[in-house]
Amino acid sequence: MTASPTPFDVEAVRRDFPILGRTLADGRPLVYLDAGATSQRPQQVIDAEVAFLTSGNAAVKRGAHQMAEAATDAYEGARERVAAFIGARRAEEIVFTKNATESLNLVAYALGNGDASTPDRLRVREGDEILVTEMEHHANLVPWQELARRTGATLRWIPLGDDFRLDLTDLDSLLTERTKVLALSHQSNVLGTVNPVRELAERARAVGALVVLDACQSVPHMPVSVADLGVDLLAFSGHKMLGPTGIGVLWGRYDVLAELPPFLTGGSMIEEVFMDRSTYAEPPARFEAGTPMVSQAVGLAAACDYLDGLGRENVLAHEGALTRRAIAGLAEIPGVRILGPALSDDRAGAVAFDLAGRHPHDVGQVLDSLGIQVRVGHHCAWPLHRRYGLHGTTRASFSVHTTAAEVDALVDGMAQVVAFFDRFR
Amino acid sequence: MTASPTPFDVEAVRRDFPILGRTLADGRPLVYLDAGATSQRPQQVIDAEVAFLTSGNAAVKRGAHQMAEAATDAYEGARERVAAFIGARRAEEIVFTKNATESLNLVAYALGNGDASTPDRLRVREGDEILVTEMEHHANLVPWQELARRTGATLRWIPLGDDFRLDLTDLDSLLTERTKVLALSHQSNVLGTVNPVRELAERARAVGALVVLDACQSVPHMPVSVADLGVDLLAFSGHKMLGPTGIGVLWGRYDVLAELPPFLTGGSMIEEVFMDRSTYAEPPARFEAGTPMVSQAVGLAAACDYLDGLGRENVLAHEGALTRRAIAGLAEIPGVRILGPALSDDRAGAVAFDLAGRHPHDVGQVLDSLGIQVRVGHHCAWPLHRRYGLHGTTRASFSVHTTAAEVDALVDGMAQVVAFFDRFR
Amino acid sequence: MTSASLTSLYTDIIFEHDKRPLHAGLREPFEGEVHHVNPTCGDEITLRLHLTGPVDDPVIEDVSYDAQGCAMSRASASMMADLLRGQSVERAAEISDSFELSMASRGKDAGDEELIGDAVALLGASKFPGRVKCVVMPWKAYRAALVESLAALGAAEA
Amino acid sequence: MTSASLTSLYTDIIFEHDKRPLHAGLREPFEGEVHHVNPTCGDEITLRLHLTGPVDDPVIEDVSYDAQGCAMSRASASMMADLLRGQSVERAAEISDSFELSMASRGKDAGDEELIGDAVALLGASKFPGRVKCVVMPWKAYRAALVESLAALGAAEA
Ligand SMILES: Cc1ncc(COP(=O)(O)O)c(C=O)c1O
Ligand SMILES: Cc1ncc(COP(=O)(O)O)c(C=O)c1O
Repeated sequence: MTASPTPFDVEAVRRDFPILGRTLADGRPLVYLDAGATSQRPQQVIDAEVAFLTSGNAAVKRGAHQMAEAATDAYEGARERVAAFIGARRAEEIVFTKNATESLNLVAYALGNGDASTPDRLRVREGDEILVTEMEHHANLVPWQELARRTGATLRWIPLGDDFRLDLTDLDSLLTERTKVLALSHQSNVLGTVNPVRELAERARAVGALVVLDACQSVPHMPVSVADLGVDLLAFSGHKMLGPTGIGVLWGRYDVLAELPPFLTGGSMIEEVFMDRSTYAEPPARFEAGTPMVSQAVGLAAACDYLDGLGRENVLAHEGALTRRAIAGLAEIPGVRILGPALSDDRAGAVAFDLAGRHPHDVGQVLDSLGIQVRVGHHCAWPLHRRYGLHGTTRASFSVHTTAAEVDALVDGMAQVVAFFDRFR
Repeated sequence: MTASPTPFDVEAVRRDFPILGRTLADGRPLVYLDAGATSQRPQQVIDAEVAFLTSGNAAVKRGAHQMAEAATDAYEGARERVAAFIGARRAEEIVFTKNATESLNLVAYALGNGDASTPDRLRVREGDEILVTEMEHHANLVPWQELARRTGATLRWIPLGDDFRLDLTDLDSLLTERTKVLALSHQSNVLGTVNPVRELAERARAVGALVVLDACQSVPHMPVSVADLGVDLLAFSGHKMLGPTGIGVLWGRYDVLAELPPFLTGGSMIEEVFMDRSTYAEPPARFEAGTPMVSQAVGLAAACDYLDGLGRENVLAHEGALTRRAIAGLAEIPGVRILGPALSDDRAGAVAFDLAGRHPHDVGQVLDSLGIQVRVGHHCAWPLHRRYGLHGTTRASFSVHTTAAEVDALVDGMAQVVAFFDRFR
Repeated sequence: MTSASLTSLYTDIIFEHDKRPLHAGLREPFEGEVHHVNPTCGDEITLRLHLTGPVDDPVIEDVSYDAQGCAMSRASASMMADLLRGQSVERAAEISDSFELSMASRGKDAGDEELIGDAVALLGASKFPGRVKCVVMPWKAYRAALVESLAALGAAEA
Repeated sequence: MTSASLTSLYTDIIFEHDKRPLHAGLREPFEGEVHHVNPTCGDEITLRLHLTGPVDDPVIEDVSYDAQGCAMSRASASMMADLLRGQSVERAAEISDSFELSMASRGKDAGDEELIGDAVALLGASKFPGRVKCVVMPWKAYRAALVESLAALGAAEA
């Protein structure tokens, strides 16, 4: 198989990632195929953060001095940059959190925090239903279980079909007037399946349900515009999109955020504080209690620049080609079963697979000895794996710096895995 | 006034902080007296984070490959470092959060999240009381107001006296068998008052109340050992102790953490996940949902090294001398009234003051034009300011790189402020 | 040795208004009353608006207020009250739009003195993003009070 | 071209136990039963312990289990069951202490073959922090089942 032409110069991209130069045990070059868990940082992102720290660092929003103003400009500038990155209408729709998990918890807690002054659609109570899917990452499942437990609401879910897609057969009985929230992922972090978000959001809107989208695996890898999707809230993480750890994003339609009760409370999110009561600021401040992750926001903005510089369509094309190449190659390995739809338009991203008779830990160990860094286990999607009768899988995931040669190394590595374990048959 | 001898070479320390080389408008050198809001980062902290990002970055805990192992070692190593820094018995008592505000919210939410299986002392319910103080930062007040609102518990507070210390006259009627939680700060971020924590913790223990300490302004500035304090939980932020933004710490006695219900839910904090229910991991994992702030933990560990390298007693001595110098100098300026105890053993840290007839914004603006960066406003302690009949104050706060000359520049600056506004009388 | 930007911020006219604010105090009658705070510094303003004339073209009869804040914000309230009293609501909208736009310009827009008069003196603050909020707070309060007042007027008419 | 550390991890004896685990299956009678999972990979073990003899010096009559996991964890369960069956609880404590200490050594400690027998083969995993948990899980399950069993035995005696 020859390398397919890529829409940008991958070798030039690779030079931007200092970590790719390191070697592993036995002098093996690093083949990093775990971008789905966390991505690496290009020098541009590191530099942006360091430049901020060595010139503009100060507390934001709270000070009136020049340094505080510069830092506030940097932080609010990052907000504008992220808003533009996902096509948000206004910067005030962007809330910075520590990761997507916090973004999703924020929504789940806030929906339980309302009182009589909160609009009914933003208040989950006993008798209400919350609808999720069987493919969710734990981050978009457990917070809803807990909201249901705290409020007495009922959690329901859209099942997965044998075709590794959502089984929408019974959607009409799952998504009803009782449904207050539909929470689902844009793209599965295991199957690679891209869900029909627009269609589902429309169905949800028809019954008055709020739509919360886990976009952790879409925003870093394809063009995503919140204006197009029809959802109400959307969460993703900086560290999966070439940005820093410690920063995540919650986007929300402004009219939703404007009426959503607060979650974390403390400094910078208040309007007036008395000993016995407080009133709260407008969004996004209302949802950003305490000192924010300022340098990380600056780094995230640089990551947006980097990805837009490559072109989001180009990133999708590049990584999509790698996914197809991996699926085609792995299908040739005896005993390998790929968990996810075969090649199709609603499929990209991660390639997770099972090797018959071999535990993923053992598979991953041999790949690791070859320098190939893949993830093994349930990838925080335990119910999904249970659905397909597995405890775990081996997962390869790609980024802008991944080459066709690295995908071939994975396929070749799997042949070696098979040979290695065959010795012990 | 001549500079008092310092216990370490401040000029050498200053060379570690690249930002101190910058100038402000009109070419003024930077006089950064806002460390109480956020501190600056020494090169060592920046370098530690960059080194991690360019060599060891990967997802922690979730992968079995070499990179994931290296990253996990770095992250867990940072946990051990922080544990040692505050004298914790075991690393598992350290929970990483995004900031102290999250740490305090974690406790306040978790105490409302229990069910029948939760021990009564870790469950706040209707009829229970929560005791705070009138000097608290909003981060250690509003979360408790909200917990009271959600649960039906009652919030009470220890008032401030005219001497800028807690007025403990009525403590016996405030701290009773009904008190479930006593939440207070170690050192006020406005008054500089150091509270008698050990004594109060003992009184709280006698009635079975949990003691939560906001140590944001003590841990960065003095030796703090959790073993000595007698509290149950303690919160602080990385960015106030020369470390990165985006990382905070919650320390908890292991037996408390072991029975405390979770707060944020999602990946890495679970034991088993089914569609309709989940079980949760042991501490600290139970309280660290989602991808943690790995590089920031590494940076925080470097900040611990830096502070321990200087010597925490030395830091206290150095900054204490600056506080005394500032108080002595400012007392000479006509119209200046310092908010906080006069010089005494239970007083260090920030120096906040009022200039008669002048709003702190106007004071800060003139100081800013001189390159002196101080904070103005209520410093997230609105009730405290109301107690003393003020809307806000001007606050100078110091760090390891602050010099006596900078304190003198502040005092001189205040003389110029007075002269400036006198022109318009 | 005071910096140029500082003296452009604090001028005699600012202090004149700070010391002797025009139209200060809360008066009756009024149709709308609002209370605004600046959460970062704790500054507060209570502002009342009294309109007269036809509901489709009302005139600002009185702007009365009680303001707590820095010199800039107090001067702003004073100048604004003086500017807007006696104006038609329509003309007041032109004035406040023009003023707020200039304030948002980060020092680039010197302001339309024809329209905003003495309030050009406030524009020195537009170079200091941290201070823009101080200056703008009374104007935001005016806008909010106007919404209330018009609603009250409409209700009375109906 | 397989790496040296890999072949030190996966040896014939590991695969022997993985393929034909000793004493597998859940049997009666038992005093304690526990279910442990490894949250990162989803591996599970159910383990039962049957003790006999005097309450102050019991003997491990049977260790029975059902284990889901990688080759290392399954081999570990098999070797452990074979090692501990028939031992006094006291002797078993020596064995498991010694084994777990060696496993925590990051490859530095070759293990006490006198005490832990074939289980020295598991110590290849001690160089791989990510795999230590796999190997140790059955031993942790044994410890938990022991606590349960001793409590049950004490209760029966009383
Ligand atoms: C005493 C005190 N508590 C809590 C906080 C909140 O810390 P953070 O904003 O880092 O969460 C601060 C700092 O702003 C503080 O000084
Ligand atoms: C689909 C999906 N949702 C949520 C998350 C959680 O993201 P984070 O751990 O950054 O909060 C992840 C990544 O782990 C993910 O892949």
